[in-house]
Amino acid sequence: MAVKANIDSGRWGDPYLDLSTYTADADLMELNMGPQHPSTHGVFRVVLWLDGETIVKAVPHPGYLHRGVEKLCEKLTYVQITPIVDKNDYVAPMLNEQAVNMAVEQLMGIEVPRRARWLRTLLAELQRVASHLLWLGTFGIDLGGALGGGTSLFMYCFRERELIMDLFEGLTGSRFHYNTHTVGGNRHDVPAGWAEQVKQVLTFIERHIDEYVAVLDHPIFEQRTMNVGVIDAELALGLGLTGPVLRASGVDHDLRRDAPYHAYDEIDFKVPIAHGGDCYARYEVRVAEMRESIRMARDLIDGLPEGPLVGARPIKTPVQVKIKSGQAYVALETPRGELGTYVIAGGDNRNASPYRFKIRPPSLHSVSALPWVLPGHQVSDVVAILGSLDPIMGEVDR
Amino acid sequence: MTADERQARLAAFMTERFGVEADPWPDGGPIVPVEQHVALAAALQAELGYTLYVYCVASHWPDETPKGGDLIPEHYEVATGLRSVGAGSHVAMWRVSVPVGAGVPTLADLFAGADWQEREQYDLVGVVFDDHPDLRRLMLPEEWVGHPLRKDYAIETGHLPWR
Amino acid sequence: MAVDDPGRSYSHPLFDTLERFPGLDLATTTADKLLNWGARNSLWIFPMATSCCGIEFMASAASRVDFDRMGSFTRATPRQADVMVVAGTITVKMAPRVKRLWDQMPEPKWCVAMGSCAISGDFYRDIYSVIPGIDTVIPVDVYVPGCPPNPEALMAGLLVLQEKIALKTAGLKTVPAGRPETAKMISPRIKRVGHPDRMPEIDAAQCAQAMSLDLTEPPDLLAAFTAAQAAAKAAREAAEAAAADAAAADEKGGEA
Amino acid sequence: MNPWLHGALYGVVLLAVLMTIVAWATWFERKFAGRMQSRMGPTIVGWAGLLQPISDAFKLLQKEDIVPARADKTLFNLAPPLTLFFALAVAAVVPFSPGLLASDMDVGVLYILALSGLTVFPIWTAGWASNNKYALLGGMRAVAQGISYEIPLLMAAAVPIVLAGTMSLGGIVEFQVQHGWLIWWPPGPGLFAFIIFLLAALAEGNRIPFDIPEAESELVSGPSTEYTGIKFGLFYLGEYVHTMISGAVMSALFFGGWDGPFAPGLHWMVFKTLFFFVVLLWMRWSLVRYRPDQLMAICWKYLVPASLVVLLWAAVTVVGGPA
Repeated sequence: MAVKANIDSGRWGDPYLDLSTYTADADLMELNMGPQHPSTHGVFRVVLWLDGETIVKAVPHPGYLHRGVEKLCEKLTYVQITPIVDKNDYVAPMLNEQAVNMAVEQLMGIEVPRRARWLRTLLAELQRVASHLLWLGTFGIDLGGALGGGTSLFMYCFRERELIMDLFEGLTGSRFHYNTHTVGGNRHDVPAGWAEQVKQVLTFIERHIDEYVAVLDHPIFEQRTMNVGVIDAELALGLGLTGPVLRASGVDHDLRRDAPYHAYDEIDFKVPIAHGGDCYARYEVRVAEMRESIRMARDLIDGLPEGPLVGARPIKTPVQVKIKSGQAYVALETPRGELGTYVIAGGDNRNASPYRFKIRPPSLHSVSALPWVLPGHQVSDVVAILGSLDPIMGEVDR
Repeated sequence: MTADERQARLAAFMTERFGVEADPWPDGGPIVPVEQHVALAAALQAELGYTLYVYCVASHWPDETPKGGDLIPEHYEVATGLRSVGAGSHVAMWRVSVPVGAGVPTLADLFAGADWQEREQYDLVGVVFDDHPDLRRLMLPEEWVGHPLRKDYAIETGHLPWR
Repeated sequence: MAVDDPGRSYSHPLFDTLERFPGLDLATTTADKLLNWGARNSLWIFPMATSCCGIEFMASAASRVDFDRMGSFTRATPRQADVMVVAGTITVKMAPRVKRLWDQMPEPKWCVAMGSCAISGDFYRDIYSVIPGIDTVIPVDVYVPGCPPNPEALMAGLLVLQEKIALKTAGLKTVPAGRPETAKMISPRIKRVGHPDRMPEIDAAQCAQAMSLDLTEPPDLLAAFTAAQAAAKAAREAAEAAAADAAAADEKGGEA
Repeated sequence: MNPWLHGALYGVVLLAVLMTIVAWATWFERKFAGRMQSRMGPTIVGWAGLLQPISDAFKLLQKEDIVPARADKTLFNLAPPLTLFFALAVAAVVPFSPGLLASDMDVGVLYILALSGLTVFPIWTAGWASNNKYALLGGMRAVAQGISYEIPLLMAAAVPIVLAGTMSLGGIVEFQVQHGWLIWWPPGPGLFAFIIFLLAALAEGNRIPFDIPEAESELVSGPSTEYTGIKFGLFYLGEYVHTMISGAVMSALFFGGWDGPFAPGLHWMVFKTLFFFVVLLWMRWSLVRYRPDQLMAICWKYLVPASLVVLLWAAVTVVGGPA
């Protein structure tokens, strides 16, 4: 009811528009963007109907990276799932691992040691910085093209992101897919000298964020992003948008603060919000979040408590993790929003596998905003809006 | 309001309005009759402030005879979650159970996000959502046969000429 | 690369003209070396970046590794690229598009399979929607293993590709590399491009679907495929039996 | 000397020199962009990657020549050479030092403006003939942009004409040698005309922030999307020649052309041309691009009125001002 009223009043674009009722000056042009397109952030396809260069209707088609992860997880044991979900949101693998392990821990009633909780928080915040850096770089490419100023921004952001990758490599031995979280704790302890290195990297990045802001602080960037792709709070909530996109629409909601997990209730942090709901607001929120995460990471590395990384009864073999029955929904805040894991226990391998394993991906919800937002915008705005939503196709399609 | 207070209020609300037993409150939320699915979501959204659409999870349960019990016929279970925004954020979750062939009423009129989530569950699990404005496959190609997350779908099913 | 290549399958105005004058052979042989040098030092990349490997691909273009040093950069359109880097999992929905984009690339062209998903499907290989290695669709020249490979590994892969292109002028054979099929690994139902057991019907069907983008499973293909698999199995068993007989005969001969 | 013979000889020499410069300009751009982005740029092919352009040329030369099945073959093949032709033809009237030009036309500036107006046609032809929607959109954008920015370009170029009282490019430079560079003297109109001319030339040359016809992140590669091998190479070359020549025209119109102390005029002209080339590169690698409607708004709302005012100012200056 509410949805239909908003479409009819013209507040939101109409995803269900019947094109035969639309009268254009000339014929509508059907433009197919993707699945292989320089700025669809992976394999994603949007079919646009254009009246001149103005979009009348947009129909997104995800699923070009549908790898059947949920089906695969039904065949694997809980411990084996961790490295699989790394590949879902491949820009923030740490948080994917945490999400699945938190769900299993909740179902089994396992308490995670305090040091592991702090380390998880630290890794999550570092990963958030890395992810937002990657987003900022690719957003630059979307606006400025592969042969232009955007690429320069991209290179700067990747330069700093590499440093965080180095930190993770130092901790886990792997640059990309870490598999460092396990049921009940963490696998890899902090190596000697790592804390110092983290602090140096954080200082370096913090200094350079000011540079990116300076690079983007000019009227062209503002004209390209301000009042473009406005998502009002009501639409954002109804679509299930979370994370920076929701906070850019003026909704003060962050799972880290509002439903604390890990060690978030023990540390002090601010949640930046903006009220524009447009691409510029999303940019503002992400940059502010990056700064805040760096501050938090510094506090976390200083206050990292001593103690064991796994509980009293560490998990040695995969079949030790068995859950007879029960369902759980556990969510955490990734750089893209609420990443939830819905597990129905009691599956194959004598209850060592889930019966149904569902990942609630923030990116899928973000992308589903496109048909509501795009109508009325220009072709050039598609890349800006899609970029500002920060979708990761591995997570959208799973 | 903390999450626990919200949970207590939710339980009271659901007992009072929808006749759901508050004790014991199962994991994944109580099972609600299909007819009350939309009414419950609308009430939660409008009255209790559960405005953020979180998830829609369908699961397939084939015929099963538990030890010493009666046959549980093949059915789908659709779990839905809505979240309250702000401090003490809390997820209101409930489930509906439908036999194969019957549909679940859609929430797409209340929550714009339900559109895609329900399409995805239709695509992968095969649950039909009644009155959905645009019920097509979301992940798999239009020409695909079968619903992969059903328990009778083999994971290694081939698809010539590609695999 | 192309001038004295008798198997040149594409038309090119310059080379077509040159070939009409037989006396120019010598000149073109020399020119060929130069052209080959040009081809291998200017590998423009078409990134078929689908998933995680795509991020590492971007990292290889970024400051630390920077494949622009060896003259490679990315082009967004297949028409202007020389190398397709398949970085990431390819699904059934995506495969016809990959095939189509590969067909749109101008010859001479090469393919690099980056990461274990593109090489073999990795742990997704048994899943209904994932194709078990991109080499079942398009011929692959260089395999870069890893999950995902480090940027340095991709760089090394490109250098290997350069060596491979150089071999062509030296008159050495450059068939697509071919993934080793070890005993432990279950060979995919569909053989890689160029494999002797690959059915021509598969090629035809893949081409047809790449053009039409209609992914309906062709029913007659399924029947033919099953029959061919049965026949291949029978032939393999017969050959094994013959070999066993021969070995037995040898043994007997040795005894006598 | 026979003007035909002179023109032909000079043309060949100019073509050779210009092509060489442009080839290494691509190398320079990659190095320059690399340095801006804390990368190295080409280093492996030849010393400091100096052989990279040659390698690229040989590569492009041997690529398969694809004409899409449903493309308009004649127009498709005609577009790339035309792009390069129009870009090069402008070079005929650019004076590199006193007397060193193919043809000192009386209407040199008009000729340049006419030709640069024509440059959008091959782009549009390419976009239309490719039978590709991205190319078509790019072509349409190019036409819209070309036609709009033609007006401020013309108005801005009219300012030196009015101030110098001649339409010959050589004559304008000669005037500046005697009276001082037009950008400084008479103060005012020259400077503003130059800014307008620079913006309009950026748009005419499809450079960032006005490169909406190409716009890789939206339109893949714009009008050149379907072009392979050497035909794409011609587009690429045409773009660089156009940029280089607009640098030369700018220095001739506003910065005194070959005028400068200590060194021969040719050196100064080449130096100024390359300087503007670098300025354009600098802008390209540090800005993001506009949206088509914003681009049109800038032209019609600001540049056209501003150019009219500047032209009027110049006329007033000539009639009663310091000149």
